[in-house]
Amino acid sequence: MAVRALGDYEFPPRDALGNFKGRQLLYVFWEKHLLFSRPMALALDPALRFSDVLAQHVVPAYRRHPDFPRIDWSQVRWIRSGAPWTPDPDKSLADNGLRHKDLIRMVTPGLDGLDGLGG
Amino acid sequence: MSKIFVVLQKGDESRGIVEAIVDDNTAAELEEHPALYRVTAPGRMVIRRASIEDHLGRPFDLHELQLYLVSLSGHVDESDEEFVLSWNA
Amino acid sequence: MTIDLRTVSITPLRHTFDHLVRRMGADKPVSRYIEGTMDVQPVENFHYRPTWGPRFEIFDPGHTAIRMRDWYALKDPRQYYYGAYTIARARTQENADADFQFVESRGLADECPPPLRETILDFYLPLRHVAYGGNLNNTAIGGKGYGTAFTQAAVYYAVDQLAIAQYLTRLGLTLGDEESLARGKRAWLDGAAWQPLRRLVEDLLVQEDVFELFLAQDLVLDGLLYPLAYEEADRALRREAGSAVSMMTRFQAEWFAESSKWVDAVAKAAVAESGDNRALIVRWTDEWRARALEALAPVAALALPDSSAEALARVSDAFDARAARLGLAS
Amino acid sequence: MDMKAGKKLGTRERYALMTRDLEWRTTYQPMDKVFPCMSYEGIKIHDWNDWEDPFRLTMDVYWKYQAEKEKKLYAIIDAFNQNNGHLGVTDARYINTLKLFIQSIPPLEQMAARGFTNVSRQMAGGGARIACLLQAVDEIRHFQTQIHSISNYNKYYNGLHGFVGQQSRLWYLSERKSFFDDAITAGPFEFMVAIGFAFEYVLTNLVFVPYVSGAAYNGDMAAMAFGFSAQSDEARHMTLGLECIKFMLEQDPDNVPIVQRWIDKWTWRGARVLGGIGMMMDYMLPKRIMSFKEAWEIYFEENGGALFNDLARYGIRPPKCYAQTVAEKEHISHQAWLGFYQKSQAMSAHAWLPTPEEMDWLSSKYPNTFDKYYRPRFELFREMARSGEPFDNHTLSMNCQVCQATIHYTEPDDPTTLCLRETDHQGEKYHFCSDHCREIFEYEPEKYVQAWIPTHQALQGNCFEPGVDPSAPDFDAKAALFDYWGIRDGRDNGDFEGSEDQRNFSAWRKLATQN
Repeated sequence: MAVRALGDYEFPPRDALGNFKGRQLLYVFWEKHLLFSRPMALALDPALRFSDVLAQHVVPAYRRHPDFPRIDWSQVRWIRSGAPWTPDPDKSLADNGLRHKDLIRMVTPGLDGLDGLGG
Repeated sequence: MSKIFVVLQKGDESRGIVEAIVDDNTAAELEEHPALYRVTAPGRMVIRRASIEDHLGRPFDLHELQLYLVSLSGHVDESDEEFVLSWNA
Repeated sequence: MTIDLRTVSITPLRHTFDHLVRRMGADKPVSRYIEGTMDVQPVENFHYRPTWGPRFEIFDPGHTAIRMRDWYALKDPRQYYYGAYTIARARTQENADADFQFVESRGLADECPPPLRETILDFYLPLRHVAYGGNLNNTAIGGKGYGTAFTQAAVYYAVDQLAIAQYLTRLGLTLGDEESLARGKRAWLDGAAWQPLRRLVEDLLVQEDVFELFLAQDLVLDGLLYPLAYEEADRALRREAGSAVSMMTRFQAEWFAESSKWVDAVAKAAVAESGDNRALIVRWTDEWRARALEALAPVAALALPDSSAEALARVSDAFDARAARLGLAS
Repeated sequence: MDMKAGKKLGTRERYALMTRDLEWRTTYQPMDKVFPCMSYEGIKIHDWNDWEDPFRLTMDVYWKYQAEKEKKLYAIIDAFNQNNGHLGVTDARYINTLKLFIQSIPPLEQMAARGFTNVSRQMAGGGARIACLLQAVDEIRHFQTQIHSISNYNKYYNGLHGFVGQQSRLWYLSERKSFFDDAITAGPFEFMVAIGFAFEYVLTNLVFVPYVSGAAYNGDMAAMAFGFSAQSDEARHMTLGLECIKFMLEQDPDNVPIVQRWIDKWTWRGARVLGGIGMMMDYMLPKRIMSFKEAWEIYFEENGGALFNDLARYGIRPPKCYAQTVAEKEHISHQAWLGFYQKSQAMSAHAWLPTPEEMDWLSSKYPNTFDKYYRPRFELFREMARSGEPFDNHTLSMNCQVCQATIHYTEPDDPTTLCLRETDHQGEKYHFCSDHCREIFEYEPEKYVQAWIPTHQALQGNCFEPGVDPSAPDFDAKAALFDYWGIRDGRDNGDFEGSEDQRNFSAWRKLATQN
């Protein structure tokens, strides 16, 4: 359906890629770890390597969770838009195929939060 | 049957109004909360001018309910004599 | 443990809110009018455009050609916030009600000779609809105007116009009956004397520029109509009908004197802002003044069959003097 | 005292002469030019004479009773202020509810005033117009009495001083702003369903009755007085909302699906806004009156249930979100407060961890969920605080494109999994907190692509005061953002423990008990 209005009703999206001055949005969330109550929103250079996203943003944000030291990084899986997604840590966001406003969910098998209940 | 309720801010007038409601609606129940009264009744509730006047000992215009009424539920039907709340179902 | 809090003397950390400190350049206590009015309307970061006006933001100064650096310069000299406004109106209302009750209980309406009674009803009852138009137009000003100072006062004015229509209805029911109201409405719809005025009122209902609407309705039309209806006509009718009518229209007479202070203050501030504003306001006032005088002429003749031209001349002279005081002499 | 006259006229007829009889069908200008907003939403009205006036207050009666209420209210406020009533509240933590209140509610009341003023111009039926006009002035009353009541707190406590402007700028307030911006940009009939019906009738009891009763319970006579005084207008507003919806449903069967969709949309948007109220009731009132869950059961499930039973005869069913709100009532206040606590560094209010006694109260009120899911998180945060390094989530939050709530609510059937939804529209991705918000977006994407999402705006560099140069060598992004938000770092924000408010309140109370 389109909006019913008195007159034309079409406006540019407020968060179009071009508004971020060369950066793109990426949201990251650690599944089953709701101690961190919501995903983080990042505006990143598309040329940034994925391993640098982890080192600069993900690790500092999640390091205080008791599950954090137990993460086996070789077992970490990622989900993007409901489907499994396998990043190459040495490649850039762009080369990993991440689009503006993608949300990626980090899954750590066997680690399901406080008491295993998502906390 | 669905419940009707009114909520009134506590005070001397409201006390009289609540007494009138409880008198006129046999199934009405009064709950007391901090600073307010809540009166419930199944399906229908009648608030009568004459009964309120009896309880307050003075003339009462039903518009004066505006001063004390905090909330209500149901359809409203008002006349000079009665303020009626009801659900159809 | 009882605590006697009254004995505690503590120094406040601040006296008012940040936006008022910015406005005044100092942190000092303010009146309830200022606190409840200044800057409270949102001005930025609106989420969506209105479906009823996609060209505009939710609050948009572009609903008029008038430009103000600060829309809060359009203050209300009466300093009406809701509480002050309502308490003032309740007092006026009480007096008006006492007058109606006096007229009703003493049967003063019956003392009025029947032909004269018809004249009174024929003149005043169609004005119910004029007031309703004023009500509609002021809700448009309140709904599209910019800045709470201006818009809240327009909403109060809209409410007042509704009340005036209701007092006129009560006058009709006191002096006549339901049929009198119906006859008044027929005259409004079809009577030759009322058609120029109805055309004017309907043209105002589709006026898009909110400030032009404010001037045309509140300054010009009401500024000519109220002195005509509640001073000139009232004086003439009172000579023959006694004071009953004056008592039943007392609200309108007092209201006009009071509300004009707001209208004048707003017009004056907008004129003082810039030459462009002044030029627009002068033009609008002239145009609507000419139309309003023309529309009121046949109406005036209903109440003042022998002296309507002189009465209207006095009304328009007084209006011109008022306009000159506002800086509007063209 | 009423507009008497006409000895034989009944209330109903007399009121009609005082209101709808004033209008006429215009002929010099066509009706659809005078009332241009009457048809574009698709609602069909055949006869405005069928409108039932909800409360028959002529202006003289309105002024009389409203003036009486105002005199009473300001007398209470004056006395409360003169007696340093603020020192009589249970605990200075309570004052943080007033901070969230003044940042959220008066700006919304202001929008309601504007919206009802608009609708009172847009509606073509005199009965409806006039009822809307009275509600418009009532709403002016509400935002002013709220500001006036809380004004004195601003003189003594932090976090209240910047409420004007914060609503349009501060990250956690966009949820409420977008709610009213959405309603006011809709057509007049949708506005009436959104605000008159879904908000005023179905949900407003949850804002005022428990919360204001809570204010009384916590010794805040000023907030109690304005709350109840405002709420006494609410009975009229609720009745108007219900009348308006019945009128639309009775006018034409084609209106039913349109109204149903609006009920679905606005009950959900309203329920999302109330997540914040739940948090206030369960976590922020030092003396609690009832849990959010209990309030939801009484005022939404029981009362809303009765209402929707009643509307079934028109072919209206309960809002689609009904089951989800019932499932969420055990969770959302906890999830919201956990989110606030970890972001209190960026709030114009303080947050804190519940005490052991408070956690026991929460266990007793939420036996199915609190101990299992939420207590362990609070206890871990307490441990971190004890270690001298309290948890501060410095990352930026993610918001739902429609309701703009921080995305921190879980799947309705799984409290261990965050609820995340997305959709693509014209090559761009959009994220949502729920199926309901995604559905609202997909119905009117042109509207929601415009949303001003605070996090995104900050990342675009739009959240600095005019004149600030982000490329300057000494540019401090955090300080610039706090300036824009109107937050004074170290005074307005952070944990309540150790705050200036806490110290002042305790020192001032001591003055009252010692020489």
